[in-house]
Amino acid sequence: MQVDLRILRYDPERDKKPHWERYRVESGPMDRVLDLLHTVKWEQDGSLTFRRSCAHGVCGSDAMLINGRNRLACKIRVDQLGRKVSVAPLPGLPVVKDLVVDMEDFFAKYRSVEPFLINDSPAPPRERLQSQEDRERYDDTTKCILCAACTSSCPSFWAQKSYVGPAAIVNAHRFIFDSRDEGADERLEILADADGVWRCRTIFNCSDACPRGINITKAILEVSSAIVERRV
Amino acid sequence: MIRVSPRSSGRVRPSGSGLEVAVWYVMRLTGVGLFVLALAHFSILHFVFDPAEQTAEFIATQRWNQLIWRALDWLLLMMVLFHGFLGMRIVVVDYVRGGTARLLTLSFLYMLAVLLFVLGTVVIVTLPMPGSAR
Amino acid sequence: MNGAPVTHAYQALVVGAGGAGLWAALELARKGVKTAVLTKLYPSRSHTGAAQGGICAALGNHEEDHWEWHMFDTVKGGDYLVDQDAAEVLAKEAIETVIELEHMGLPFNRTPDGKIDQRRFGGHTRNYGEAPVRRSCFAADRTGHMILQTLYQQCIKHGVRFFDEYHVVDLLIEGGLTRGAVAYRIADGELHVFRSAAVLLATGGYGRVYRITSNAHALTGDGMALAYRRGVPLEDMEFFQFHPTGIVGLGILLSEAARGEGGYLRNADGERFMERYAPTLMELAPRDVISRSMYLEIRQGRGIDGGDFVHLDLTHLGREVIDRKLPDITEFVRVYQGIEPITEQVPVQPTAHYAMGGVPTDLHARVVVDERNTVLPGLFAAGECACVSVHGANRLGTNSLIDILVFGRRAGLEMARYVEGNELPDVPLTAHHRVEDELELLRTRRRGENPNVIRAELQSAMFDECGVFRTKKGLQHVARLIEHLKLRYCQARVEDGGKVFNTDLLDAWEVGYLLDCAEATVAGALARTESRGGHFREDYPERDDTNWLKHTLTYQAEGRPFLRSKPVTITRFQPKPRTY
Amino acid sequence: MPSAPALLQRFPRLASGGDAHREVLMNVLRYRGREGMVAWAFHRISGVGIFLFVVLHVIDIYLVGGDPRAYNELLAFYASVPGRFLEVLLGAALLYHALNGMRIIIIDLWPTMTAYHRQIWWASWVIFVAVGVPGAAIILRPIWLPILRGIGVA
Ligand SMILES: Cc1cc2nc3c(=O)[nH]c(=O)nc-3n(C[C@H](O)[C@H](O)[C@H](O)COP(=O)(O)OP(=O)(O)OC[C@H]3O[C@@H](n4cnc5c(N)ncnc54)[C@H](O)[C@@H]3O)c2cc1C
Ligand code: HEM
Ligand code: SF4
Ligand code: F3S
Ligand code: FES
Repeated sequence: MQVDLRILRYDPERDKKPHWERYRVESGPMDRVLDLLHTVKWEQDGSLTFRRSCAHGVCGSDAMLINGRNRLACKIRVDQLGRKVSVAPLPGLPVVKDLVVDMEDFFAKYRSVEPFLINDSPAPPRERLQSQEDRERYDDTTKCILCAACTSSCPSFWAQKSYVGPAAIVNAHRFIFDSRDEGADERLEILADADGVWRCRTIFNCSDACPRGINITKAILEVSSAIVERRV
Repeated sequence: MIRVSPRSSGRVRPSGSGLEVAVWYVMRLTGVGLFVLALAHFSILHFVFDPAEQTAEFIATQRWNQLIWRALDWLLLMMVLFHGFLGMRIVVVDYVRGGTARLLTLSFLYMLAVLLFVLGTVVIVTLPMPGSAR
Repeated sequence: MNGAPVTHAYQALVVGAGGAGLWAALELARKGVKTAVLTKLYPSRSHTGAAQGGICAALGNHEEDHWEWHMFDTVKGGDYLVDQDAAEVLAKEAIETVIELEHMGLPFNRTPDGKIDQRRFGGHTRNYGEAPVRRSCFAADRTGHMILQTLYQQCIKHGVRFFDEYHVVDLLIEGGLTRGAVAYRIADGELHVFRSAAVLLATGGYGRVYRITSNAHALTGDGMALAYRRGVPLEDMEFFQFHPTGIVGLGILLSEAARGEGGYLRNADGERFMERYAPTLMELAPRDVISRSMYLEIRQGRGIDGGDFVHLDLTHLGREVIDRKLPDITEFVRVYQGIEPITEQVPVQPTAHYAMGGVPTDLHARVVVDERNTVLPGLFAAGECACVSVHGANRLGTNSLIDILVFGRRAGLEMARYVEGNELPDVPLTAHHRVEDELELLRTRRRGENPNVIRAELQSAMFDECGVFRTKKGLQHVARLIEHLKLRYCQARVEDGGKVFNTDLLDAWEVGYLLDCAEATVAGALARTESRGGHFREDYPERDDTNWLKHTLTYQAEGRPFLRSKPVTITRFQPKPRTY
Repeated sequence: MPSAPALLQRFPRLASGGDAHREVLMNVLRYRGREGMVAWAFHRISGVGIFLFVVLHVIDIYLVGGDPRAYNELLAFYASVPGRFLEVLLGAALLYHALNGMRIIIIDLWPTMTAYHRQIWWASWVIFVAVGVPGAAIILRPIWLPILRGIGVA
């Protein structure tokens, strides 16, 4: 199948502004958008720039705006999109080159919520026990691959770049609701900030975009409920 | 603003405040209140009565003929003021950039809120009840 | 062109932020050593995150288990080419390592009484081969993801200094001493020289030399090639594991966990053909055995629809097991094949998966450069890019994750000890010139061949001639081709002449690594005239312990490979025929 | 209407990140958000709309006491045909905002409902139509009633 592929390109060393380029690409029946990008890069224009590594949706490198929605290029098949495919960098993040965006601030926000187990009591000689129900409690939010599809799809984030964003909240949630963790208070305090959970307007773009199918909005609301319960 | 820890340092100290929790809560409480009051208000004024009937005299003599109506409308006013202005604050903070511009807009907004509070309260309190001596 | 580079000084340098690199960095940070981690991807994108099935340790949470049994399975699984002192360390330290992972917060699945859950995995047995045992600790089918996340989180907690998206392009080894590394900052194309007393290579595997592979695009054998170019030998490179269940055409892995949970392999006749090849363990036989059996079925015309694949059958497991224990891989099947595994059988094909070989090290992850295990001071290696050798001729499932962690930790501890007693070495101001010139040429040469073509040719030839089955003729053909491709590579050019985020340049640069790794692999495979584990020579189908119970070491001299060998350490288990 | 990406292509300047406001606007227009995003956009627009009316409305009620004649003049406009259409619009905004506001509150209090937010959204539209259409009919009665009478139906 011939695909009409349009890519929003920008090379800071040459272009003043981002601009769309068109490519005609032959696509196989099970091809993914990543395959189209590779075809262009390897056969038509080597300067096309994008991140990718695992090629099967587990490393989070290639989140981008595809036909108007954030998705992983390696996880969306061309036949799910039709003959016209448009690809642009993740919205709301500074573009470095072509489809590559600057992730520094995104990871800084991740680090700001203390995304690590806090448990200062002495560890037992064997594993800490955890019931299957307690383990299930935070299962959903352990799946995050830090691809930024969620944060960069959030209209609140577009408007307020200081918003900590859904990805960071997801990763805070993963620890707040882990029965082994003792740092929930600290994290809830951080997320009670004006740029914390309150910026969420339950828009659900994040949940719709998450390639891991995490119910992000639910996680955010569970965190805000926890803050409210603590405060009121 | 959430303080972002330096590139790879460990824990950051929390800098949260209770204000946003309160705002969030008030938005929801007044939201529920408004669901009843505002919808009722709109229904009364459009379905029970027709706008054409509601002259100044009508309001003075019929709609506000009992204390309870005035009290309810004042409650509605308070809810709307809190809800509406906190809501607008959200919108302004989202879209008005720059410290000064935002400060000015918000100040204007809060002054408007006070003005509306005064106007609304004055009219509800001072409009003579029917039958009361002028 | 050669300007002054940006220089940094760190006591220790970790190249690679997968499981091996991260645990080493964590250990160094705990010891207060000033450490930098260089990684060409963000740490959370490392391929450790793709590991699905599990990590083994003889915890015995479900049934009796002992580290000796684990050690035996490892040795036998590796077709007795395993260094048994290393296997002993692995099996013993596996237990404390997994417990520590749990203490760090890793969200393992749990047994009803709250302990770490364990499942069966290929080649892991009770009482020296009697029957499968539940030894693989897991977190659904995303164990590697959880390991990577947990270690990255701990590194953040301990303030480890990361240099994300810095591509290491050269090692500084001079006068028999390691002095640091040169890295290319991807964001702006600037070269950075890192001076350091101790350098750890933890750059993962090189599966991308094969056309069909479960490995990430980033797995191009960087660490191995860099060491190889600097005179360090590569050990046992001819042993490359093909995983039986890759998605047809794409190579995306469907974890052995699918069979650990009870999945079957069926041929065109619907027969569970493993009955004929491994009557005891059936689908849970080691991977080399299953991959070969699949190809034998295919050759005998029992591939599905006459094609080169067979079926993985999960339909009898039921929705509950599939959705709860194998959620990710069933999603892969749905997304990438458009098949519903609860009701339909899944077409699978062997996929290039894991490098048993790599940079030779001793038990403390120190790189050794000859058959007498002479240490190269300051250079360390751990993870898939290293060869300790715990996997011998064939790695058992779940043994890699435990390998990268056990030896990643040992590397960190040993590096901390090493930098204590050693000054920061000097680095000449011109240290980066060689690699800078090469990169410049590749970037600015006026005309030349597209390196992507070279890579594609290499990958196809390797898959066809140096894959599951090998012959002298085929190997000679690839060896000649590689020589030829190397010449062409010297004349290649990239299209993107820019400095900012030039992935065109780096992809091309990685083709150079692949060529070196392929060269060593083929050299070893040609020399080894026997069949053992992952290396199967059709012209020498038997294992030959008299001549070949030894490791190969491949060196590069004047651009060509040459071989030496090194004895295998045997302690507890004498070589025996390997049946399952 | 041309799709947002097509617009971007025609006016490349829109796509550039130079101006923060334009960028926010373009993201909102360009992103093909689903029910949740549409719900939010309507909620915000209706909220601001109602807010503007409330400002006007408090002032006009003040006039009941302050300047009844001015109030009555304004009322004449409210009761006029264009005025009634605006009231329908106001009612629609209020009804939508109220229903969607309740949707948000329900989800807030009971995060499990996030899994069904689309269903709640469509349900709220059912209520919107069921309540809104008769409501609009009542408000617009002075417009259609004379017509019906004119053709002799009523
Ligand atoms: C699909 C799949 C499933 C697997 N499942 C299992 C399993 O269930 N159980 C098991 O035990 N094993 C499994 N394995 C094997 C195991 O996951 C890997 O062998 C192991 O994760 C390798 O870890 P590592 O730390 O050595 O390297 P990796 O995790 O691959 O990390 C390599 C690191 O090096 C960096 N790097 C590379 N080159 C450079 C350079 N030039 N400059 C700077 N940085 C560089 C990369 O950025 C990356 O951070 C699986 C492997 C695959 C492919
Ligand atoms: C009728 C019942 C009403 C309900 C149930 C309701 C509910 C809500 C809720 C829950 C929110 C918060 C949305 C969020 O946090 O994402 C909100 C926001 C808002 N409301 Fe209301 N509201 C009602 C009436 C009103 C009225 C009468 C006004 C006008 C004065 C108003 C103006 C606003 C504004 C401006 C916002 C902010 C919009 C935004 O954040 O995008 N609402 N409403
Ligand atoms: S929550 Fe989902 S969308 Fe967001 S970063 Fe994690 S995986 Fe990506
Ligand atoms: S899109 Fe944004 S507003 Fe909330 S629900 Fe998701 S974070
Ligand atoms: S390349 Fe790893 S997620 Fe797409």
